[in-house]
Amino acid sequence: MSELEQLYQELILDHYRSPRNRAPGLRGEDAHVHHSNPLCGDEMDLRVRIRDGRLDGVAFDGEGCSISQASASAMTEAVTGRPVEDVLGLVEEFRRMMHGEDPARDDDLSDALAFRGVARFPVRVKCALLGWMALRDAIETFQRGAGTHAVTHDDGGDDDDR
Amino acid sequence: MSELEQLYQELILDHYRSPRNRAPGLRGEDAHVHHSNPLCGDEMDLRVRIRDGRLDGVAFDGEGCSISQASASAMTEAVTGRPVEDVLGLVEEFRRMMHGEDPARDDDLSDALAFRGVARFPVRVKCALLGWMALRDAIETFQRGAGTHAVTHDDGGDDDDR
Amino acid sequence: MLDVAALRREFPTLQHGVGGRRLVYLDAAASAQTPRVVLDAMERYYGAGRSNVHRGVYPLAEAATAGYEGGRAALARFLGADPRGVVLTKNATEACNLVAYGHVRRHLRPGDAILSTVMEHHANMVPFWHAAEANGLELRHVPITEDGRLDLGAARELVADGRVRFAAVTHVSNVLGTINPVAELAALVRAARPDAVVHVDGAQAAPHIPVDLAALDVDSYAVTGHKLCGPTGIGALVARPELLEGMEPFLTGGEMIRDVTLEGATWNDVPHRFEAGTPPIAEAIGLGAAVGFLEDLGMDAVRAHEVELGAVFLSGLRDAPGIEVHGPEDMADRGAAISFTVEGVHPHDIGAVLGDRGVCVRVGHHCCKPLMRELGATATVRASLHVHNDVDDLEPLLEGIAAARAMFARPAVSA
Amino acid sequence: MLDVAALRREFPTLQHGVGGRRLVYLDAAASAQTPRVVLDAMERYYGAGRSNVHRGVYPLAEAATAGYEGGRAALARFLGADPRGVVLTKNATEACNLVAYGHVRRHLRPGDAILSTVMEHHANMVPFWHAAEANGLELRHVPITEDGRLDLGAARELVADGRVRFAAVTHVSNVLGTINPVAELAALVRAARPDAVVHVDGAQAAPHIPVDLAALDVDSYAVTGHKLCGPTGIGALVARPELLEGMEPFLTGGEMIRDVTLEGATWNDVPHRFEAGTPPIAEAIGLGAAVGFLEDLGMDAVRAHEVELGAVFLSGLRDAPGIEVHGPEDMADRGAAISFTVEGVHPHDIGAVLGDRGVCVRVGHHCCKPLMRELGATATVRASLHVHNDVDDLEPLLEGIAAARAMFARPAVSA
Ligand SMILES: Cc1ncc(COP(=O)(O)O)c(C=O)c1O
Ligand SMILES: Cc1ncc(COP(=O)(O)O)c(C=O)c1O
Repeated sequence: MSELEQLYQELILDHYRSPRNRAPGLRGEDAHVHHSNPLCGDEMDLRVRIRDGRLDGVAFDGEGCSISQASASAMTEAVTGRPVEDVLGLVEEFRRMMHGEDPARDDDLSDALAFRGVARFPVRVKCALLGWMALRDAIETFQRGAGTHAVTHDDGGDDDDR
Repeated sequence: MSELEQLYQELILDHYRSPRNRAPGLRGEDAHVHHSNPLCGDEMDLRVRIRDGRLDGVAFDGEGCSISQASASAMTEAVTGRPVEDVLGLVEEFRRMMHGEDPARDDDLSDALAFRGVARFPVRVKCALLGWMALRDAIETFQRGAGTHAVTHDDGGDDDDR
Repeated sequence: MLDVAALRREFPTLQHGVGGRRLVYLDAAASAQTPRVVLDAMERYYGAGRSNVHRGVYPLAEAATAGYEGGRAALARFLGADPRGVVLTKNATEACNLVAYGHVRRHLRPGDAILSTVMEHHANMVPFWHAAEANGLELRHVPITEDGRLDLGAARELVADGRVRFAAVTHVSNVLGTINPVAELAALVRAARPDAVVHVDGAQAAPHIPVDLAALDVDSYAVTGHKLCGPTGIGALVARPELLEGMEPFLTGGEMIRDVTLEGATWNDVPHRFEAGTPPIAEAIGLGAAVGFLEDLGMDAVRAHEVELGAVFLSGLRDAPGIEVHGPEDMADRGAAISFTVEGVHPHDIGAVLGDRGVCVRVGHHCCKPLMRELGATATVRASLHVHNDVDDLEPLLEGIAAARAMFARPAVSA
Repeated sequence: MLDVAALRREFPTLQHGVGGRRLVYLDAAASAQTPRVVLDAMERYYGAGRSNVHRGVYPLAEAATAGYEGGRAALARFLGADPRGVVLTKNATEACNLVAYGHVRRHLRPGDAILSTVMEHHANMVPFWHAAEANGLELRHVPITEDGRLDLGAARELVADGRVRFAAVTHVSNVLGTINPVAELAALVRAARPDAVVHVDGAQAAPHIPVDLAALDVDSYAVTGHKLCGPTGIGALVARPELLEGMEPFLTGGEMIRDVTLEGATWNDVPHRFEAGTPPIAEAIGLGAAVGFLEDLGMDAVRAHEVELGAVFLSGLRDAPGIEVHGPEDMADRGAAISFTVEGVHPHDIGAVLGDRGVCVRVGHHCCKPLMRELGATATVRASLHVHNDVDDLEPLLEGIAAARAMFARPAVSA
């Protein structure tokens, strides 16, 4: 497999072609954020529903390259149903993986583990992170009690890649 | 002779060692200008006395390298007694010579002709021009009737070298 | 016509293949490749006569000064300008900022307006917005027509009230490729307001079309070295010396002052007044060699080559399935940059697949977000041509696009 | 100790004699010579992988980005700083201007004061004066003692009223050679005003003495590539990231924005927010190689070499007739630049005679006019040392000075 083929392996292409939890709305949403990666033109709306401290539902929508779309899709599967603190830990896990570190929670990352190879393509790291950073922001927005519709323009939270 | 020896030929060194018309004042002065070449730290006071349209007397004083001091000295000899318009022409002649052009009035330039070689040392051109540009300024100050003590900070009038 | 096969040998980077394939470099609009002669000129400076400029009295320093000033003179000659109007900067962006800080912020006042266009690169846009915000100026943008040209009728209306005192317009669009009628636009601006200053972003024009500033009759013109086959780290603002005379110094420090006391400073002559600190010496020498290289080819020949090759690329792309090309139809009105989108595939994915095949194109918004919004796209793919490209570069491009389509085509519903 | 004979072979310029004599380069304080390894690193970029940075998705562009960011990381490591605080500029002058525009103009108000010293280079002086004029700030200058050190007692009085909110001080003087106690000065400034920002000009320090910014505890530090054995066209402001976070963008354009609409722009993260336009890519790569070269030698060894050699030069000059050396007595308090004047001979004439003999020194005011006035000189001669100098360089210097004295000695009356 060439490096590129590794990047676009079947699992990723599958999430891209058949995205999970991609929808323009989410019933009973508690927070909604809009993130964009202006350097690439990617845009993402992300909505979360939180019940009893758990991430009960998540939906994303928007435009972007295969990596950003597939990564968001894989993310939704990995995080749904988990306690929010655990979700935030997993976000951090994924972020560190994008910086080339070995992930410790392989099983929990599930399909998201397939994005490991993206770390070798620095300009694509932002794409893979887009959904995850939006998720973290949505949870924090909820935790701050900052209303349900925070809209931010951001390209990766405190992430220092470009 | 090395290039440097040409630059510092006997005639120039003689003007440097025994400057003509170097004095801190000029009896009956009509204009006095102070010029400096801040890039080198050279400073020059130049005084003129003008009678019946002629440059009746000129004196310079100040601090500077051998080239600036000698050039001013040679200048005073070349210009004293000439009609001011003629002096301005000679200033232009000298300025052009510093830009590498062949001078047309060799005889009138007199000892100042010895500075021809300075044109090959771009950073020294400003030094050789200092006295000449001060002279032009002093005459123009007089012509404007702008009082007798104009003081300017300038490093070569409209000259575009540095 | 250019002998492209011979020319390619002048560019060291093009001698390296990518995974056994010929490198197909279609990104000169982002940064041009560097010919050997430019590298040699810089190597000579660093390797045989390195020194600082403008004040040394020893021979190396005099040679460095001559080399640096020679770069300025070469650029002036290349653009038909007065060397006294050439301020060497670090890139075109600094050149635009210099005008924004030195002229716009200094001379424009509330009630005055700035004319710009919706197709400007951020470099020729944000500095003026920032100045407009600081000084309370109004911003007006010339819209574009369907085929990506400036709407001059609209422009005429925008200046009609005589309040536009400054205009910033690009000579050639880095996205659409459009060659703008800057002389005409300048005339139109000045007809409404004779003392208006017209600033042109020539970053994408100077490397590709003959430019004679004396004939264009604009007030200032920004260029950047790395697109002119020169090094990184250098650009220039090429202006009428009188414009510079009236400008406020912007970067201050050594070199740009005439005298300094603890009470204040007096400024040096133009253009040195705007070149604070140790300038990009090797870079000026390299830029001089680069414009010399282009002059030796002849800018008419460069332009003729790109017109011919551009037409081949345009029709090749238009004929391929699923590709939409932006910008003017005809090469007569456009330069060497061709932007397009591919149905159902994000530009990033196109770029990655092409890159893997040794085909280098740029994808994204190309620092033209407002234009992207006009085009209704978040990003485009851009293939751009220069002297080292030939028709053999088209096939790998089209093949790569086809491969990307095959890979990323989504079920029709989500396309 | 350094093996200077071997080291000299690393510098291409030093392989060229001048008129049959060995080149005696005593002007590293103006611009250092460039070792082969730096030229090779830049050549690799231009010749094998040239492309623009930060947005390309093809391999060349990714390599260029990695190279550019690698230069930033190398400089951060060299100075003991956080890479997020490293803004790459075109020279130290731009770095000082960045602080002046981004911080001083933004945050200081009438009633606030700036502390500086009389020994600053114009680069670390004029930008702050210009800002002071714009914002109505008071300027205070720390005087120097007889032997060219900062008068810390006077400094303490100058800050006592708590109005000094910004201080700009050089780490090593480019004229006197003095190494200033910047950590002590910073502490003194902050004792009077805890939120004061302390900016240090490290242009002459970083190439010569070990610098650990974490230990120095200053807010920002300016360096310049061409004095660090690196290329021209690059410098840096190395700051606490939090200082940068609070700073106003200064140059605007591409790369430094996050989003742009026709209504306005939002800025990118630090440090990118301050790097508008195509950055000096080859230059960053070259700078990375240059600091790597110095690290390989070891900055402790570099300093030890210069201390030893400096002592030899100092006593050689002091013992020669008619020479007055400025600055501190002892190498413990001084760096590698030695300024002096020669009785009865103007520095220009000294410089020209030396230059003719292949001895390169700088003459003039060294962009420190206020200091010149303090010293009562219009200009000085400066010999400066670096890793490639050895004791053999002293004799030609002294011989040339003697020759100049013989040539220009005037009759005693006018001397
Ligand atoms: C002490 C000091 N500060 C600042 C500078 C300015 O450096 P640059 O000209 O590279 O901006 C210099 C160099 O001339 C210097 O010696
Ligand atoms: C049209 C246009 N203007 C300005 C620029 C800015 O040039 P630089 O990044 O060299 O400052 C570019 C290049 O990206 C451009 O394409």
